[in-house]
Amino acid sequence: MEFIKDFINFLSDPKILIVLASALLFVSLRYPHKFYTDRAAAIVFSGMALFLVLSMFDADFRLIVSKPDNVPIVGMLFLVPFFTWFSMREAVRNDKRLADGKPLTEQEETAEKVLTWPDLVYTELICMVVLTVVLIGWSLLLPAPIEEPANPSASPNPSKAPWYFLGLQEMLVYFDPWLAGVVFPSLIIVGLMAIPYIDTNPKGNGYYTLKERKWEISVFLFGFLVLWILLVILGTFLRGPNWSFFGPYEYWDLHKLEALVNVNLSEYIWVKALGMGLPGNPLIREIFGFIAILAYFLAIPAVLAKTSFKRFYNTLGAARYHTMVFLLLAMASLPIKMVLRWLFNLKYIVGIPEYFFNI
Amino acid sequence: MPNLKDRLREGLEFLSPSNVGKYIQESQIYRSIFRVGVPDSDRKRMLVMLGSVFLHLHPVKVRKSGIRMRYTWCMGGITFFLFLVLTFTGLLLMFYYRPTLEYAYVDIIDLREQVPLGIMREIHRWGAHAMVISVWLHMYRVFMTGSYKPPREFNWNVGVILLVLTLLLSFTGYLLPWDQLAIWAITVGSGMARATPFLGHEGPGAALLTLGDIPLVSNTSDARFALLGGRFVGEAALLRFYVLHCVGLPLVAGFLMAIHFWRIRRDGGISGPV
Amino acid sequence: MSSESPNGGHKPPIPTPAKKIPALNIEKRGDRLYQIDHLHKWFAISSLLLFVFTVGMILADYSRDWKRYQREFNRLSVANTQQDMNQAASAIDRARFDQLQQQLQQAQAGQVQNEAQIEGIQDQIADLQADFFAVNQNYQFEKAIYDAEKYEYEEALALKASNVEQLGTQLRETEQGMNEYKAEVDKLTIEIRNVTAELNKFVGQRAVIQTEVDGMLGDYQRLQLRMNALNPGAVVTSIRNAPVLDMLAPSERVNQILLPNLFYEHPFKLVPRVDRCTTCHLGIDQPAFENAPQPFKTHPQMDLYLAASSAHPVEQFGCTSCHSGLDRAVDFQTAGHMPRTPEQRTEWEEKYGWHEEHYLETPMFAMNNIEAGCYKCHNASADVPNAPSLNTGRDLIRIYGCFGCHRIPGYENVRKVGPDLSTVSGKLSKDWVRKWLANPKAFKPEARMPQFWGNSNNSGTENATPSGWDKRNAAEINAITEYLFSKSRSQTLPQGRNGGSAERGKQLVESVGCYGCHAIGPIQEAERQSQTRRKHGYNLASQGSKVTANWIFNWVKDPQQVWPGTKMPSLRLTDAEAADVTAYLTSLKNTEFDSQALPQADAAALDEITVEILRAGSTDIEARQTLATMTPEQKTLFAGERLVGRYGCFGCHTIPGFENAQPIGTELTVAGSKLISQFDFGFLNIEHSRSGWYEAKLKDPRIFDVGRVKRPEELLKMPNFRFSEDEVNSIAMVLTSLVKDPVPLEMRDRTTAAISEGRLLVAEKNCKGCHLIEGAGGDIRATMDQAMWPPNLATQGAKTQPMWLHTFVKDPSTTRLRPWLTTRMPTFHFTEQESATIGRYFSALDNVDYPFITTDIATNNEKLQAAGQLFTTLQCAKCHPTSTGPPPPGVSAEDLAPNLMIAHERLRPEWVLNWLVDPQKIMPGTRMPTFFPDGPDRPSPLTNFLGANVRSQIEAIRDHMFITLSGGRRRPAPVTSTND
Amino acid sequence: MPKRLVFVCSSILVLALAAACGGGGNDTSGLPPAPAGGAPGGATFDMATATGTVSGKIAFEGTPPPAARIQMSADPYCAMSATPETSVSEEVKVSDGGLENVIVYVKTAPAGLTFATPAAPIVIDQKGCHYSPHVFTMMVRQPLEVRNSDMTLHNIHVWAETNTPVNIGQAVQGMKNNINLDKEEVPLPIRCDVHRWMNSFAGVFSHPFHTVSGAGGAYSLKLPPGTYEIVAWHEKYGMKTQMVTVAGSETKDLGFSFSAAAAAD
Repeated sequence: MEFIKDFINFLSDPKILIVLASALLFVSLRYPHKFYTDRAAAIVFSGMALFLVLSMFDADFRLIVSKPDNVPIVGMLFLVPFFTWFSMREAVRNDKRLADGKPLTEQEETAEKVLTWPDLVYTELICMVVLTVVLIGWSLLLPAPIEEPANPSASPNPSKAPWYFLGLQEMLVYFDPWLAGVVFPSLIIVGLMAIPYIDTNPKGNGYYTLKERKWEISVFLFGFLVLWILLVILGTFLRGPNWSFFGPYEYWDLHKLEALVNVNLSEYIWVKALGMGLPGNPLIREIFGFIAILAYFLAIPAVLAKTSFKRFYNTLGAARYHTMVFLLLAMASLPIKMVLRWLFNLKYIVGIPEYFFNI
Repeated sequence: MPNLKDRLREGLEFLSPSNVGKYIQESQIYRSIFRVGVPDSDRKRMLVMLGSVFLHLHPVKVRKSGIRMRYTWCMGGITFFLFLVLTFTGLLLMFYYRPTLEYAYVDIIDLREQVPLGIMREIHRWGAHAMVISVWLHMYRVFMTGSYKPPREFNWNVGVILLVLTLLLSFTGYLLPWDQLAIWAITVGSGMARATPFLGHEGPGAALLTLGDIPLVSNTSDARFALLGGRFVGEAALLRFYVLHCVGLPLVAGFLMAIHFWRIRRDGGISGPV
Repeated sequence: MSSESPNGGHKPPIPTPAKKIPALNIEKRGDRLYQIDHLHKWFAISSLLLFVFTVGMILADYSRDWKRYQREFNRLSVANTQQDMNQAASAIDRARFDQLQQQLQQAQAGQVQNEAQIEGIQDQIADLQADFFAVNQNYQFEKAIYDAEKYEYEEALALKASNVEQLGTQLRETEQGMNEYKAEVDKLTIEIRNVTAELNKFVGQRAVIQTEVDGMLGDYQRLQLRMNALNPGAVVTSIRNAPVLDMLAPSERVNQILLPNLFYEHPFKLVPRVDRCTTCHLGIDQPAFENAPQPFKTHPQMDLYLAASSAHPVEQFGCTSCHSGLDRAVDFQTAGHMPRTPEQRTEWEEKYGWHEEHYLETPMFAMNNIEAGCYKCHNASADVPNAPSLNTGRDLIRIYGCFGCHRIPGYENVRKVGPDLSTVSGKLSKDWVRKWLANPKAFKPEARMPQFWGNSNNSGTENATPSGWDKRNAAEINAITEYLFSKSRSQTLPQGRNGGSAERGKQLVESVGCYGCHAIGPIQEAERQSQTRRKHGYNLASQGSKVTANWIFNWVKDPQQVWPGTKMPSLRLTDAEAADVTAYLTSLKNTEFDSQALPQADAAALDEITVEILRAGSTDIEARQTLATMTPEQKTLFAGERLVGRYGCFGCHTIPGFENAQPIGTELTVAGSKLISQFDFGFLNIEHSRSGWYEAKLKDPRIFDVGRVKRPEELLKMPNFRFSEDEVNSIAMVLTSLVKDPVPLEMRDRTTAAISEGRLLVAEKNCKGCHLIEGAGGDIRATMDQAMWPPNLATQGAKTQPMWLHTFVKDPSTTRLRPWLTTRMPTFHFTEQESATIGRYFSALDNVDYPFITTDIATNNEKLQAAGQLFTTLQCAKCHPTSTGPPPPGVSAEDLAPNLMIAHERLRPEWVLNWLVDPQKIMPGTRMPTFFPDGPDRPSPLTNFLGANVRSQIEAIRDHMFITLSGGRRRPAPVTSTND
Repeated sequence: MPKRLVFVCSSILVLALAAACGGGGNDTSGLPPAPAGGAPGGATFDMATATGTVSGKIAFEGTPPPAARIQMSADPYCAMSATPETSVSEEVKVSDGGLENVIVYVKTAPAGLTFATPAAPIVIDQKGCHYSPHVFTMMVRQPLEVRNSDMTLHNIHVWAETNTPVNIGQAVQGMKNNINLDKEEVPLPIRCDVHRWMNSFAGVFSHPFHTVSGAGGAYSLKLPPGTYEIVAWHEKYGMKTQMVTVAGSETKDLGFSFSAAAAAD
């Protein structure tokens, strides 16, 4: 029993969890017909349910999971994979139909029109009644949390943002607040709003498909599932006091200390590589950082335009292409920074704390 | 003079259910309210849809594929319904909750302890969590079905703004119980505003915005201060969040929802293969 | 349902149009999304579910625990009322009742006979009343006009208007008219009165009987009304309390008390308190429920708490101001009840599913800890009334000197509790000090010195350093001892007389008054009046193996010489007496302790300690270098000084070099309000509450180091006092009582300054060790014969003259009250201010005037003459000597009473009168008899004096004492003013 | 018109019905029921029914300590008026092997019985600076009269714990005082603070089953049938208890023994 718990604790370390999840996602997108079948779903969901029930016997796990505010997130842990599986299964079926030239499931009924009254209105009514029942049942079972009166001088450890912002709070581990708290969230919103304008692929409008929109779906799924939902779940269940990592079965002990000694890029190069002291002027000191960032945001789009994204460049045109690549690079910067942190304990690529400008 | 017995029979017969039903339905009051009456014909089924201010949200006839649960997951409907539930329960809670430091916490305790139907608070809170999840799933479905593609791009953007508004609604609501969970969640959340580039006093570029050597952006005049109405989460923040949560954000969200529903109809109803 | 489309290829096929089916049977039509009955089924199911859940929600909201308790209480009070009704019914005298019934019938029968006359009279009355009404109305009109004109007239008069006379005559006319009507009205009222009187003759008789019957049934009917209110019938109650209807007039409702000026201290905000405890504790303020089951039991000591006339009326104080807990809660669990004992805890867990209320910062005080609630209002005076263990706790803190290291409210300027070590070399030997520091309790079990070494975190193998704990502790003890001796000033004491007899010394110690503050060895349970008063001074067991005889002699002779500022008063011992006492004390040896092996100091351990200290201030390398240059003495002294600083010895002892060092303990000013989330309970499973933590800490202060890897200098430093179980509870209670709840001034305990200052001084000087003050104290009484008891100071203020009390207290040897007594009032070297405080305290207790009083006595010769004879017949001289010489032959000292010669300058005249009437009332158990057992109003047994009038006889005796005995002065000298 | 009429009147009927049943509840006036419950309290105990007797001898082993002479020099009158038996301490009086002045009593009287308080007063006389009788027993609320037949000052100091302490001075010869003791208390020491050697002991009981051992340590108690715990108390040698059951009119012999060695604890 102990061995399994330790193994799961080991597995749920952010380094492994995120890499595994991304790999799993891309492999499943590569072979969707294998992953998104009814049988796979039955196995996965019964496995998750079993895992949850068995873990409930562990006191520490129960303590965190049964906290009233965390119950909806456990619900989301089941809902989001279910709907991912469901939409993918529909996409796989539609792709097979397209391949065989058969009409799409949606097409069969798209021509027929039905009267809104009674059909749509009646189903909506039933849906509303069912939802009210669920809400009342849920409220009867779980009392809403009310802790000690607010005390600005006694900060609990850990102090967590509301659960839907825990993704951003998790990003704080790797980026400075101005990036993780302001720039990235606005990029997420801008990125979402830009999707319709940079996705010129006419196909896939109004029906589930994967083959016809492979690129957009995989980018969106990576962004939404791994970088948002997974980080929310990670932030809720696996982050304890001092925002240090705690496995699902570990007791949240205030005194747990993790060896967190991170080094800036400038220190790596000047001190470790060149053996010199750090220069005084911040601009000179961070010159390598600046070069890296500029190269990342300017050189890569140009190179890609010539090489693998050549098709995009031609279809999208310069403006759409550059916004798309910029947004893509911004999204990719999180996993890249994570990897740099895990491998090289890299703290800042550009580190000018005097002006709060750290990347 | 008709004798008593048949007058009684006449009265009883008058009281028979169908008769009463007909009697009511023919009354002027009833007809003034329900113009169309019981929709037992296609024509009436269409008229009832057009006639009702709520139902005319939907078109009179709708594509079968568009309303398949398999296709839409009904997420949009659920979100809107949850929004209505939250408005209703929120209104009830406003009867008992006073957003001042003195009473906020103890009013929430009162809701738990002795206010009749104090369970409204639970429904409000779990409804809010459910709404956030359903909004994400709705976006997820719309993306997976590619329903953002033209002609629905603008509607997708309105949706994104509505998503952000939902998160803000939940964020402002989170502070109101004024317990440790609330104040520290908001402190962490609003801590990010401190680091806004140029507008946050700990953000990059804030030092540049100075009038001579007077810093325009300081900890008493930056984005966080604007958000909280003070340097830390205090009574001003509670009041400000209360007003945003009860009036500001719901109005804007309602307004955008109207646009959102309208554009669904205008951009060709529920998306489907062309 | 979907039709296949024939053409393959990429373009989606166009489906065939729907078949035309008549509109009527909508169910059968093709163009439907779902089958309608399919939808009906699901709609039915979900609606049913919704109905069930909604009803469930309403019922869940409706069925609350406190309603069950209110129904239970209703049953109880119905049973009580029924019992009272039966009692009232049986109390009614059956025979008298039946007799009255008959009389009632007769009167009724009589009334029927002369029915006609009664009717006539009644008509007459009706007519008269009609006339009266008419006339009265005219009179009222006339009066109204008169008032109006009067106003105008006065107005005109004031403004000297022209039409004054005219208005005057007008006024007089209307007045005249008004009076006429008034006369008529009066006439009619008289007439009506006569006629009704006549009517009464017939009816009255019946009314009288009826009133008597009602009088008899009065109680019974009152109870019957109460019964109807309580139990209006099941139907009515169920309707009143039905789920929705209960918003109108429910009989089951939340009771709450809005407290006008008591608040909760939420961070940065005072939140008004609304106590809802009486929702379940319904019988709390009704005396009828003394032995009802909880939660309905009446509050104990209703005269002190809750009642409107008590010191804590419930509408002013509510419940949570003393009991703490969540005021607005109406549920057993959320209110934060705390179990009193582990058994109660398990019982609650089964019965109520109780668990620690996690997020409640102010849980209720467990009942055995309830006195902690008193302190926040009663923090002005030394002892809180009705809170014995809280007071013991505060005394324990004064005795053990916790305020030496921790800042505790109420002990701001109390002298250090340990002896002054600046002259230790003259008093103790190094070996003794080493053994004493290692384990003080080995020397004498009642030692107050706590245990610094050999505790749970610096003994055995845990966190052990290379040289091991034993050697290390020995090295530390040796270093500290050496340091103390090196800094100690040499003190040459005069050579005392020796050769005293231990036997006489023992008698002296037992009789002169040492046992008021000291004890030798353990105090027997029977002898114990309180846990603390005979621990005020150090325990003198095995004193002989501690200090030299010469030191004891000088100390006992005059403590101030040896240690200026000591609390120990001087007992004015003569040299012989001092020698005897010294002989006795030196005979008390602890041979086993003397023969104990000396802890061996080890050079390696000393080096280790010194390096650790040096390392703190500089790098390891430099530390080693400086160590190498130091000689062993330098190392010892250096380590000794730093260790004294680390362990905070200066908290209790005055140590040269640490005169103004800051106390090292954590501040405890608001220990009772420290957030529970800020306590580190470590890995111990103790009750997660403040008292749980404090009790664990007091039992073994180093317990929280268990299981932690720490360097020696990081270890917890609080020494172990080896408190007993109830000492731990009392002190922990004091800590939980230090809350920061705001209490406005008018709610605080309002004892006058004089009394609270007096109580503080009495507590500090331990007067209650010997004397009985305010009904408490007199611990020394258990150790001596009843005759030798120090006096009971009840009514001391009303008894003694301020001037005498002031001089006596400053220097007791001046007055020869009972010279033959061996027990002596010691000289406390009171300052002017302190003795004035004592005088003010006692007179404030009896609220007599202070300091100026009159002692003139108006008397006449005849009384004085009778007094002489009275004095001899009552043979007062037999017990009260009137000369200052030794006791007359054959009479042993115990039989004698205070000397009356000095009564005139010592006693207040009025007090003597009350005293002579009934001494037992003032001092129960005194040996002074009363000569007037029948009290002052009845004739005196001594019939042939002053007409057997008790008062004048007593006054005569008093005059005799005050005037004749005091040297024949007619009127005592006018009062000399004391310079208070 | 008629149809509507029928409808209206039927609904009124229903409402009236509902209101009617709502009322009820018992009326307030009327005669109180006859009181239930038996006679007030138990009847007073009649001594005649105490047919059983328990009697015996308080034996005394060992040689009794010599009766110490009382040193009365402090008060010339006492020294002058002392008689041979008053000037000797009566603490231990042994006559032919039996210990006198031992209070023998029943620890708890049978439940439910109330006893009449005897009217005859108990008289303690202070004659020759000596209390007589030295040891006596009495009932609760029985009048206790103390007389001072000496020409000197005596004071009666009743050292009571459960009763209220009494301390009356009798300066003039012939003074009489009544003391009221209303609670059960054994032993009740009475002393004179002026003359230390004068003391006497009383036994105050709420039942009549008590006596003091007379010459030769003999005593006898008249008891109603039942089992009792008999206690024998002596001022110096302490307390001894034994159980005894007495049937109808039987005389039971119950001996106690005190030894000189065992000093009173």
